[in-house]
Amino acid sequence: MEGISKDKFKKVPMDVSKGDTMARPRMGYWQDAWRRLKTNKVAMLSIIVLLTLIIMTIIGPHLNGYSYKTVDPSKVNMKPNSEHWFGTDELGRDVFSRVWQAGRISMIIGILGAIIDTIIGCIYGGIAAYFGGKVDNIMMRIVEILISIPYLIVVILISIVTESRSLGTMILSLTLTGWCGMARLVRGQMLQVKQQEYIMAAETLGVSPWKIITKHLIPNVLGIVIVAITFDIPGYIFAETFLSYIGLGVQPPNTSWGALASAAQQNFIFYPHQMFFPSLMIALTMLSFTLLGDGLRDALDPKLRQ
Amino acid sequence: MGKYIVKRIGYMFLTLFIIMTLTFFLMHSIPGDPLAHMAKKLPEQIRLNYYEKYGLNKPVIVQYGKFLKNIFTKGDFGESLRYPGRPVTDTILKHAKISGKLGFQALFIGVTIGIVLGIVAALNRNRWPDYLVMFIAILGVTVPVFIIAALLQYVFTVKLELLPTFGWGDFKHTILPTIAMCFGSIATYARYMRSNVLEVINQDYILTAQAKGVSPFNVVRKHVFRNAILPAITILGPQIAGIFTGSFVIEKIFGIPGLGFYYVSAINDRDYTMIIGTTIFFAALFVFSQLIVDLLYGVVDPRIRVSNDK
Amino acid sequence: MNNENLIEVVNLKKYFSVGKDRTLKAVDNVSFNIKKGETLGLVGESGCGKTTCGRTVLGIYQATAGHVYYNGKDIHAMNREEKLKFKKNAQMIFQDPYASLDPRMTIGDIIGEGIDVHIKLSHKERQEKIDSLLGKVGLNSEHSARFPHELSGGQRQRIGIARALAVEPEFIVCDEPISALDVSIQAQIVNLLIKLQRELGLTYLFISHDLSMVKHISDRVGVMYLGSIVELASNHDLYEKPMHPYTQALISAIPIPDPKIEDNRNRIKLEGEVPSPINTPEGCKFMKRCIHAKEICGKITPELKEVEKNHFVACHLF
Amino acid sequence: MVEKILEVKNLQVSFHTYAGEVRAVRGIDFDLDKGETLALVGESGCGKTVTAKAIMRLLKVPPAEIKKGSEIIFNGEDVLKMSKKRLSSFRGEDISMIFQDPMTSLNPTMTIGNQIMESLKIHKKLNKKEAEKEAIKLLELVNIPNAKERIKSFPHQLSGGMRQRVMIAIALSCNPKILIADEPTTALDVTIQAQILDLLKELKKEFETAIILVTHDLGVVANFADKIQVMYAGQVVERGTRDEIFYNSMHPYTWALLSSVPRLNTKGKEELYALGGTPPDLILPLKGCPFSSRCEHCMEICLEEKPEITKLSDTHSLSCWLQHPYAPKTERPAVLRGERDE
Repeated sequence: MEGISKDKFKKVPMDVSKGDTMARPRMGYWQDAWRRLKTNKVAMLSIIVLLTLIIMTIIGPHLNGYSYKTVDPSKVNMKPNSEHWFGTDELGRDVFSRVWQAGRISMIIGILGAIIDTIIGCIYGGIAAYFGGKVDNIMMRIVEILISIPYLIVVILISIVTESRSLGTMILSLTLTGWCGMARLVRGQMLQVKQQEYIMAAETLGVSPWKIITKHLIPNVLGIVIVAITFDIPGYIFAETFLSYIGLGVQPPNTSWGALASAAQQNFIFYPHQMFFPSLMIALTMLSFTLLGDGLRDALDPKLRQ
Repeated sequence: MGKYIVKRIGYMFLTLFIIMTLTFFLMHSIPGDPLAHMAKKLPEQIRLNYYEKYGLNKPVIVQYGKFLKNIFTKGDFGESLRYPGRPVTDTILKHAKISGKLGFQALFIGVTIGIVLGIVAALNRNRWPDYLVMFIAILGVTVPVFIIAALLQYVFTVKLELLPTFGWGDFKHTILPTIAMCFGSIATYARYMRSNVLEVINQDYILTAQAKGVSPFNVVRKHVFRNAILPAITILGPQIAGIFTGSFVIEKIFGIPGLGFYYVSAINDRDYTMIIGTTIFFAALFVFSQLIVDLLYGVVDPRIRVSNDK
Repeated sequence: MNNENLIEVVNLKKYFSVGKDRTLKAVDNVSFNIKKGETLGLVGESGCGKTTCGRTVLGIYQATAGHVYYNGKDIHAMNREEKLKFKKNAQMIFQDPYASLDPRMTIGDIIGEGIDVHIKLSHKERQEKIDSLLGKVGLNSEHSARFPHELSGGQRQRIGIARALAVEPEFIVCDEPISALDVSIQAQIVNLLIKLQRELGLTYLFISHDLSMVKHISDRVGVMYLGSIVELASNHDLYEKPMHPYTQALISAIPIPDPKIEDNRNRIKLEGEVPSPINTPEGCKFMKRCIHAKEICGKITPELKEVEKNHFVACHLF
Repeated sequence: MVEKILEVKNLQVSFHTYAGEVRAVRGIDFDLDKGETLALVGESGCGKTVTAKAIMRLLKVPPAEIKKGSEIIFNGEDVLKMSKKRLSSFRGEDISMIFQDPMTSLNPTMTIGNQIMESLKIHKKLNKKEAEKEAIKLLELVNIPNAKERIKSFPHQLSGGMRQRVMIAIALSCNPKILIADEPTTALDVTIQAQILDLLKELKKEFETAIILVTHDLGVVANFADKIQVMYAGQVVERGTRDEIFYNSMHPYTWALLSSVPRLNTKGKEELYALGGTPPDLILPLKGCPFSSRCEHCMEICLEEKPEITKLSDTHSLSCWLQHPYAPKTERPAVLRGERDE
């Protein structure tokens, strides 16, 4: 203690503003979420797998020179080989090309379905939340009733009624009540955001309702909606698979992963590869979307933000 | 509480009525001859007789009235269009028993195992049991049920030759379908319970319990478990729905003469009366179980119980 | 300070319906006025309706009955244009520094939002104005590109103040602006509010449950209990000679950071807890906990009356 | 003769987070005598609650880590080395704790009676009937009306003040030697706060329980604590008896805490004494005195070296370079001096 020089006991002028300077680099909400997501290895791997799958569904059917619908009776039920990478089916069609062609349909159904249900759900839920009171009450009662009808039964009924097995009617039947969940979610989230003090602050400032919706409500609901979309896409792919299995899916020559897998299921014991590849793709897609959704939820969760 | 129940039951009937009406009109809006799919080719005269018998030549609205009257007075959904003389109601009741047995077995096992796995995972967070459970859970929600069923058949009947592939009879026949069906419930419940337990474990009252000197085992048993499991009742509804739809596929794969099996056949055969009847039956069962689940939750959770009293 | 009333609140009521036949009388027949440049404090325990009162005064909630006059104009009967002007003149600072800033907006945009509505500025002028506001509340221009989650509670509360100041208001409702903050940060914010009032001639309605802070910042103080003002007096009178039994109990319950005073203090103990504000019966709302309760207290609701000069009490004892 | 029942020696606690190691408690020592009340005072993040939880061994390990070299000795027994079984009897029987938020610290799906009876059954080995009788007695002790009916209530049916009374009943059910109260009145209204403090004082006399009161509010401490320990950034900056801290404190942070609270006897609208800046980020290594960045008496040495402990009396000590003989003479702020004369 004696060794300390007396000079050290000079007063240092206090710089209060120093405490208020920012040490960390600046980072926006989405930037921050993206940084978080990037550190999540599982989610990043899921993104890579999904991108690969999507690219393959675009270029895959043309890669090995065999069309997905060319029937070749001389090459029935072949095992995977250098010619037919994934083998052939009971009509001698190339499974590799078929898998990617089918993936195209499955992906389109998944993504389009999710987009449609998001649009309807957001508008419906948004209107209910914005107007509140009686309007909200009636709109939500309707949703409650729709939601209490078993989803797949609705899909089955619509599929039977429309008779056509085109992509359009498939998506129609899948989204007919599929948007209800999204509407509920959006409404709940909107109501929660609406009660936040920053909305009240904006109202006190005289900000117009339209601006409050576009600048506060929508950006704050967006994160949750994005997460919901990533869970919805595999939901639709799953539902389509199911429909294909009970014979209400897309009709030949068109095909989907569900249709491929259910067709192969009859002869699974003898030709497991025919079922293996479409099943693998279904599982990979579902898995990636689910894990990506989990990752996104964690990345966007404001509770974890520091 | 009483008022609440009455209100809920009112909504249940409203929903059912809407479903009946919708199903009826949807089925009757399909163009073409409803008898076209009959098992045997019909001579013209007999066809007309059938039209007369089923009332198919009357205006739709009259048919609707008769349809409602028969349901409400006799619980009668009419006769199968494909197999004349076979009443739809009888078919449903006969085959629903089989589906019900299988479904409840699967639901019970699935929920139990799912809950146990979820708790095990949460208590071993970020250690191998957690990763294992989450792996199973992810597989359960990402692999379609018919693929699981096919795999099970392949392993247990083709390779190991332990169990029958097909048919319905003794307990042995129920093993594989039950496993295949409960996979989804296991997965959903494991995930759900895991996050619930993790949430409850971080609550202040767990600290209180620990501060009281409650042993770690009893903290889990008496404090964590009850609080984490109560909300799990709410997701029983969708699980029950999942069991129905699962039965459509499972019963077909394993050749089980349950309601799902007949429903899918009816769809493929365009047996409209059968479709209408079964759809309404499924919907009713679903709506009813949803109601039971909601009421049950109200009974077991003291917080909700009281807010309903007021 | 001149004697002109900026805010006049007359028999204001705000009821919420909470289910069949159940009304929550959050604000029940409240009257007061605030002079230009003055700070009126509003204290009370949780659930006494002070926050609802503040919000109804600003027109955020529609009043169930009664009037709020701003510069002589009833704010609930204003046309669109007047209403917008009122929103420029009357602002609010919120309790929760976390919930009151939009997490998706930069600090600059949060502060600039009001400027965009009321004051048309070029992009450059706007940024300059934001920077100068940040300076005024003790932050710097570096903060304007930041997001709320990057700031501490005290800093966020400063942003909330800057946002309110951006539209150059005359009147600010401060709704528990310090209760979520640490002691040393509370002092910073209170000092800032006092400084701004001096510089800009602001009028405050300061709502808080912290009696010592309210005393520190206010000129006059109103005490609320279950939706009604039970006592309203100058800062000094209220704390030196509280008249209403509730006020007396409340003041004697404040812990004082001085052992000698604390040791020799005679506390007026208040038994029981604040009853539910739903479907309150006729009569004095404090009766059940009051040691002086008489028969009349259960029958007639006492009116707020001037017992001494500028000292108003709602109690049958006076 | 004073009996020492708790000794904390060089307690260091860290949390391992994704951003790095947060050193929440950085080596603190203190003793607690039988029947005495010790207050840990400081702002959020100063490590007071972590210290309290560490004594109860309630910190979750990981992310928390109690560093090697830390010792917590209860009646000659090291708490950090207790077996699981001993720990169960230690908690509840020897020491117990009440928490800040009475709304969340009771199990929502269990009746309050059962929650009180739980610890009676564990520690006193009472059967159900005896436990119930005892629980009713305890509820009466903490002034809950209709105790017989109330034991069947669920927590959400009670108000905040009532719940905190129930928490106190649970904590005192087995007559522990030490009660840790972590901000027991912060979530409550003033009038209820006064009721709870009075209750705690009464019970303390009756049971001769030593209390560790964790709080940020010096007003609460003034007529409650025997000794006070002021914490900042995981360290104890000043400690002393109640009067020493209130009337003779020498650390600038204690001054700031004392003078930033407005007094009822001030004229009003004067500027309050306010600290600038915010507490340091505990993830960073702290060089010198942790308070230096906000201290208006900061000297060069404060930025470089950690101040040593200066003893002013048997009970009063502090860590501040202003106590060094070379340091310029610094007076206590006028606001604080004024009060002493009164």
